[in-house]
Amino acid sequence: MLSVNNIEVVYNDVILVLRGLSLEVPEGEIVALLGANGAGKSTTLKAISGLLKTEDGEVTRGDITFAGERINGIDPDKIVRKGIFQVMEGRRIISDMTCQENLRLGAFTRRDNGVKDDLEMVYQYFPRLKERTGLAGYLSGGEQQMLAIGRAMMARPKLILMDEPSMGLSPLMVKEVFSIIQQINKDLGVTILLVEQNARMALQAATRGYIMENGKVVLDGTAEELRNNEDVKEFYLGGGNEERKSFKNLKSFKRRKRWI
Amino acid sequence: MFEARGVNLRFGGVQALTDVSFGIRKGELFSIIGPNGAGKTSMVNCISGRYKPTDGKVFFKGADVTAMTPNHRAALGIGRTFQNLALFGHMTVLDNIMVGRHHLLKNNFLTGSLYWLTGARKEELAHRREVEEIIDFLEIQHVRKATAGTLSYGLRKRVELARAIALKPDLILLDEPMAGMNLEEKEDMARYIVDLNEEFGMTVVMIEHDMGVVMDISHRVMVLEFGKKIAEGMPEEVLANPRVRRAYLGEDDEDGEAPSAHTAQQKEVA
Amino acid sequence: MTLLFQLLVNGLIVGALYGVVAMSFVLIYKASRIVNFAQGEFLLIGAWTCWWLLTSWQLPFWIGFPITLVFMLIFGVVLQVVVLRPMIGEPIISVIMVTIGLSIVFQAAMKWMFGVFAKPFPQIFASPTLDVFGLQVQTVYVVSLGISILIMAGFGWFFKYSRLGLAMRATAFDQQVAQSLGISVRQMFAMSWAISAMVSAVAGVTVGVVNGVSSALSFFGIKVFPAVILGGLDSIIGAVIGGLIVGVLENMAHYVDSQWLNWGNMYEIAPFYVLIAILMVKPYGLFGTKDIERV
Amino acid sequence: DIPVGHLADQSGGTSDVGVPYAQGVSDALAYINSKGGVNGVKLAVDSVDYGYQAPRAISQYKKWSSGSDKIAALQGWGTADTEALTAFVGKDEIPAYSGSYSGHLTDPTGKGTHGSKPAPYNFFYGPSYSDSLRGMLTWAAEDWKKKGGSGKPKYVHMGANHPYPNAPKDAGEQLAKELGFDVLPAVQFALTPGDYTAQCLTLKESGVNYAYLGNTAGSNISVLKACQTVGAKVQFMGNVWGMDENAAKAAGAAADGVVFPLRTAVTWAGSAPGMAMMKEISKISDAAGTAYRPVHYMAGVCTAFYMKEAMDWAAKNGGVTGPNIRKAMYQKKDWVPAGLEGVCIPSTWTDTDHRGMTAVNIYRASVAADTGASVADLVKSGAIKLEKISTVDVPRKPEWLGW
Amino acid sequence: MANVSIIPSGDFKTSYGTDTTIFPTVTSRNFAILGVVLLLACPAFMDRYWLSLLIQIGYLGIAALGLNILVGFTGQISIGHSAFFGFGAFASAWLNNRWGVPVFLAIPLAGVLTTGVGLIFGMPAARLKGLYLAIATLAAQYILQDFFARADWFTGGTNGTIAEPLTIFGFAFDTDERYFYVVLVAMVVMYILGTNLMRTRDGRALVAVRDHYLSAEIMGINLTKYRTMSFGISAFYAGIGGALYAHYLQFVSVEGFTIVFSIQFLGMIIIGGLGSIMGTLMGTAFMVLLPELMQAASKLVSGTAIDTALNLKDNIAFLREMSVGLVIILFLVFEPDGLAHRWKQIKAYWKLYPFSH
Ligand SMILES: Nc1ncnc2c1ncn2[C@@H]1O[C@H](COP(=O)(O)OP(=O)(O)OP(=O)(O)O)[C@@H](O)[C@H]1O
Ligand SMILES: Nc1ncnc2c1ncn2[C@@H]1O[C@H](COP(=O)(O)OP(=O)(O)OP(=O)(O)O)[C@@H](O)[C@H]1O
Ligand SMILES: CC(C)C[C@H](N)C(=O)O
Ligand SMILES: [Mg+2]
Ligand SMILES: [Mg+2]
Repeated sequence: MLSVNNIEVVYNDVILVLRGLSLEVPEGEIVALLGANGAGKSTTLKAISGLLKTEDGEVTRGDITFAGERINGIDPDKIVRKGIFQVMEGRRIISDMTCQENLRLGAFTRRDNGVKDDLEMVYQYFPRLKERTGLAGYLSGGEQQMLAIGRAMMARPKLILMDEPSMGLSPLMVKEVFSIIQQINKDLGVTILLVEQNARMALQAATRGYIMENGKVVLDGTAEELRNNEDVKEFYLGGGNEERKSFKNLKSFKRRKRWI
Repeated sequence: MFEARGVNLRFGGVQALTDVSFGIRKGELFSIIGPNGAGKTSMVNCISGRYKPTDGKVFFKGADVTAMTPNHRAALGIGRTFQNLALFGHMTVLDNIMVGRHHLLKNNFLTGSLYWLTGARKEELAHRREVEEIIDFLEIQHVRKATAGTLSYGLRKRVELARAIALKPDLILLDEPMAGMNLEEKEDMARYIVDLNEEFGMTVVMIEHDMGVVMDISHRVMVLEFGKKIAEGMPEEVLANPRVRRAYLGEDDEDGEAPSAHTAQQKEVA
Repeated sequence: MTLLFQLLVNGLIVGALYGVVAMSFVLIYKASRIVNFAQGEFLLIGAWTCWWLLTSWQLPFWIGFPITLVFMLIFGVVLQVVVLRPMIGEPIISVIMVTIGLSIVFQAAMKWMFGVFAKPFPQIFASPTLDVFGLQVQTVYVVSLGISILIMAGFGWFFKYSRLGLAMRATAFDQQVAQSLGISVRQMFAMSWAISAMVSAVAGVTVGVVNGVSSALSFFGIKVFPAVILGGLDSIIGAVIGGLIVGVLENMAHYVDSQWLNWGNMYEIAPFYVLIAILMVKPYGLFGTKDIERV
Repeated sequence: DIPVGHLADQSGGTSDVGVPYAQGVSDALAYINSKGGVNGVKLAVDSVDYGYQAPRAISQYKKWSSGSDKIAALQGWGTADTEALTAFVGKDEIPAYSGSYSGHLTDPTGKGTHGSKPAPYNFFYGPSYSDSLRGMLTWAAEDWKKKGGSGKPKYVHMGANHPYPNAPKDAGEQLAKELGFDVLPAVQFALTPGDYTAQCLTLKESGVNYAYLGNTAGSNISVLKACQTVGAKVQFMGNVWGMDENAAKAAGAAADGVVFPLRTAVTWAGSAPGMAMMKEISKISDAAGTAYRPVHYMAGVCTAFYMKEAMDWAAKNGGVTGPNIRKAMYQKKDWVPAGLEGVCIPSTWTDTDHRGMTAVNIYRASVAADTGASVADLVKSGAIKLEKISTVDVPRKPEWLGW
Repeated sequence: MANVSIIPSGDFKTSYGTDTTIFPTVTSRNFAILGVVLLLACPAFMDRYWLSLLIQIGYLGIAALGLNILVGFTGQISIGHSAFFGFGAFASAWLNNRWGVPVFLAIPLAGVLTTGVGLIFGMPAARLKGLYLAIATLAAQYILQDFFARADWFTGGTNGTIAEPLTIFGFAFDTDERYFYVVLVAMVVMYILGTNLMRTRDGRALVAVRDHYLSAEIMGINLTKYRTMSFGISAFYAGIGGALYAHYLQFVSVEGFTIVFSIQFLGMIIIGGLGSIMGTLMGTAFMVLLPELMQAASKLVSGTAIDTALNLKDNIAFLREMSVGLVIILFLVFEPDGLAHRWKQIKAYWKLYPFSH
């Protein structure tokens, strides 16, 4: 459904961030994209959704196709209309509007009459949002995250790009969010490209995974394969063969895996 | 070191905190956990002075600081990081951290302008040296001169921590320092926090959702739910509390498993 | 006493006009956070266009005026597409500076095309003045008052309830987010500029009919700043109320001045003193939304 | 060549009167060149639109006043720039002819009793703002008597709190008191058009009989219209720059009856021996010869020609230099540039008194209701008429020098 | 590794001292010194016209730097800068005329007086933000303008006031050739002071307030103090600039200090680059030279075939005005971050040349 072929991304005409990145997102699947801070995960998503443009970034090489159509260089709003919706990193809700207005905006591109029902559906997933009638800016961090995901559901896209949806959520909510992600995927048939730091959860929910480092994909495979990969175990899932190390005792030494 | 007595906080119709009292001992690593919207950040805001409790009092180092502005509290020795990044986006990383030194520096707009004549240069350089130490400590040398706004999320969090450390606070408040980090990075971060606490002797208050980290490194934990304190104590004690497990970790009571952070995370997704 | 009363009525009538111009400011601001320094020139362009249609083409007002409005709509879109579109995503202050540049260009262009002399409108209404509570008032003021109340009510609804209105507000809040929601920032901007240009033209024609058209008419653009701020930058209703307040204030200040103080230009300055006083109490104007201060 | 600098406001805030005046100056200078220039030497005129922005005028002046082709004389315009340049032209010895008629520019020695500073190289053609107002007040006092008004007539000064409208304020109010007016506190209104109903309502309320309008045409129109609307019956007296054919057209019936001083002996519609040459000059920029020229155009022509004649004399008496031109200005008494007889009004400058003219020709605008047609047609059809109603010889009192 | 900074590649710093100099590299410092030396020689070969433009760039540049500290560095928009500029002009003239303060002292004192006024009108900054604050400064503009026209004792009312030329030990700086040096010295000093300010504690605090005032406050920065102080500093610069202007023209009239002038100041710093000290100077030069350039261009056109073909005649003035506006617009469309930004990119390009990525 979505394929990214060997793209290069440059910010401000000088900073090269992605160096020949490729990945595939097959229809109907959940694909996880993992990687260290600054590896370029968010940049990849922005390259797909076209939002790169708004940050002085540019895809300088390679191409991105969605449903057989080349979409690099297209304006972000048109890409949304083609069915790709990004849940941006850091929630990015519209803080001077109410929850409901935020959700209604999620459905901006839709013309059908299902908006009202979907609103109810979102409230069912996140009952909290219905209770908060004030401005969204005053919501707690986690509540804002729920709103951001709810907004994506309202758009009913073909493909959702999620940038760290579990960030800042309580364990309970993380579970809920992941189950919702899987539900969306299953019930609504939405394909999902998921950027996550919570590798454990991500690889459980996903069917495939990519691990990137320094702007390149360094490892990929089915979720199963990745879960069983020793390096992934050690550096992303915590605790390879032995018992998980306590955070407390990591003190004096420092490990760092570089994949290249 | 710090004490909250009957803190209430209300925003219009929302009761963010209800009668919360607790104390933090010197040298402690104190964690606050709780579901989203429980009022954790609000509590930290009451400590740092961003919010004034509608009711109740907060004490720091024995003095009532309830009415004190945030900038004065900073000078008294309270530093913090933010849940939603709050760096000075257009400044370099170095300058961001130097801002942390604000209350330790003496030069002002007059002496600063006359740089060479008034000792401002000497002072700036002396502090620069200390800042560089913090930079080394957090291993962010390579982005020292980069503009903070262009860094990736994880690095920004680290710069924020550096900035808070630069204040030389006695009490440092960390609002979800590990959100958005992968395991490896969490490990680094945990190491920094433990070092801060043990080697620099800072008292740490941390909000964190990763139970693994919370359990492993904190000395005491407080749990908030709907603005009320529902538990406080040693990590194991708190985790054993069924109410906490239900409300926060989402476990069923009948689930007879031994209380452990990882089980919570490892549980199959429904 | 009658003087005071008449001044009050006059203040309300002129204030309504300020309100209309203020409203067209707010429209652009609400969609793009841009303060349009070329707003005064919009008035001017609208006034000249209508004047030209009425004098050179001898069209009756009831045809010439709607054509003017349509023209202004198109003008707003074209302006946005040609000049402001490339600026999307750039720092707001740079865009504000562009509007200053635009005002320089339009000012000169209008003088070039229509000359530097004030030109009168042909007589439009059968009776040029009406009696409002004992005060003789230009008919056109009363008519524009009616039009502006309609426009105002329309926008109030638009921004609160309509899908496009929401989208416009979202765009103003954060262009990147808006785009990620599938909102075409370009369309939103084009729309807001178009409507704003059109609303300005109503005010422009009104002032033109009263005083004759000349380049100096664009001064209205800056004169309504206090009204916009008083009401709260992003509030349509606020803009209108702010306009009314400034109108009344000017007249009251003039009254106080002429009766007791004799300082001369309280008329112009008093609104600014009051503005500061009100802002100190209500930092976001009377109806403006507060910034969210949450960390 | 004789370099001459010409500062004009064609695009700035006073362009409504600046354009015709500058056109007059330009045409006149071009005409002079077409007739062989000054004593056979052509004028090299550099016309610059400075948009009524003093700093631009100053840097332009610096350009002109330095180097080998330093200008011999300057044709200037506004109050701010003229005042800012006063010290410079004095030092550089460059005669500056301006469109600003402030009283204190008339004091070449700085000995005036009202604190004026010396302005030895400043000249203008026409009565000063103060003298114009004195003339109109004198007329008003008689008018009041003639009309059989009872009691003390009420006078008020109106205008923006700016150097230009304020220039004659004190002088006017002082004389008004002496003439037996009841002088009310000044009423202010901005230099831009706007709604001045409030001002008119108070005029009406306080029963003002005579009001001086100190602003330029644009804002005066607003006042006239507003006062007409609210029915304030006031005899308005305009400033030289405050009323003209264009303003009368724009204000329509509201301008009916306004009096104002005219700097030339006739208007474009009038006839005088000098009008022939005036029309020739006009053809420079209007080959068809159909344009109607407003009063400011003619004032511009006269100003340029006084300079030209002074240059003629200078050329024969030591060369066309600043000091010589200045000296030339003092050579004749009650003179009119050759060829413009009956148009320009005889003027006299001396090295102690730059009040070139103290005779004030007062005109009244009469305007019919509908002013839709072009100015030329309106004047032709008589819908707009400027009628002379009086000439007042303002005494050349020494204590009024520079005030 | 510890001291390698990533900005000036190829120029390694060996101490924190050399890493905090005004000029990032030795070459750039040498260029700046060379520039000043060249400027010192200007009066020898430039005519008064060019000198007067340079003088204007000088005093306007000083005032504009103040505005940039307020707008660019602290993030508080002001549309009343020309009023402070005017206040400085009047204050200096008044100090000299009324109290006999020698001009070379009156100029800095005028700066101090203006600072006071700036602090008063900066008080709303304690509560107002963004455009609300901007409009409060608009109020300052009108209130001060009104004050100028009214305060006879201070400004000479609407007649204006004379300002004596600057004299030091009987040597009068009353020609452009001489005054040029006064302005040059003042400008260099004020720019160095400004640069120093911005790289020390209070300067950083100002920028912190701009970028994120909530966290700035938590970092121990007193928001009210710095917001207001920024107005004070900006007014100081405006006052010095205004005073220099007064003694250059030797006459101050209330007419000049209008909102249009304030907007021009804004134009200078936006075009130069907000938050850039050298950009301020570039922007000032741009705004001063642009109309002159257009004037020259329109001179060239007038009388040529184009002129007659299009029948421009007197309309050339309008075309010129339009092109001034157009150049500003085009400039911003292509370089919305200002001249300083472009300059940086050019430098970055050459540093990395030929490997631009
Ligand atoms: N607007 C920008 N301008 C310049 N550089 C940028 C910009 N945005 C991102 N970068 C750089 O691109 C690199 C990749 O950033 P990106 O945000 O894609 O990382 P990430 O993988 O999402 O990291 P994280 O897990 O921390 O969110 C980083 O080094 C960052 O500094
Ligand atoms: N300034 C404010 N105005 C109004 N309501 C607020 C404000 N700040 C917080 N709240 C409300 O108070 C409640 C507690 O918020 P808080 O941010 O403290 O939660 P939290 O425990 O930090 O949650 P999370 O883990 O999601 O960050 C939330 O419901 C939020 O909507
Ligand atoms: C208004 C103008 C025609 C001239 C006037 N003297 C002035 O101030 O500038
Ligand atoms: Mg990211
Ligand atoms: Mg929180």
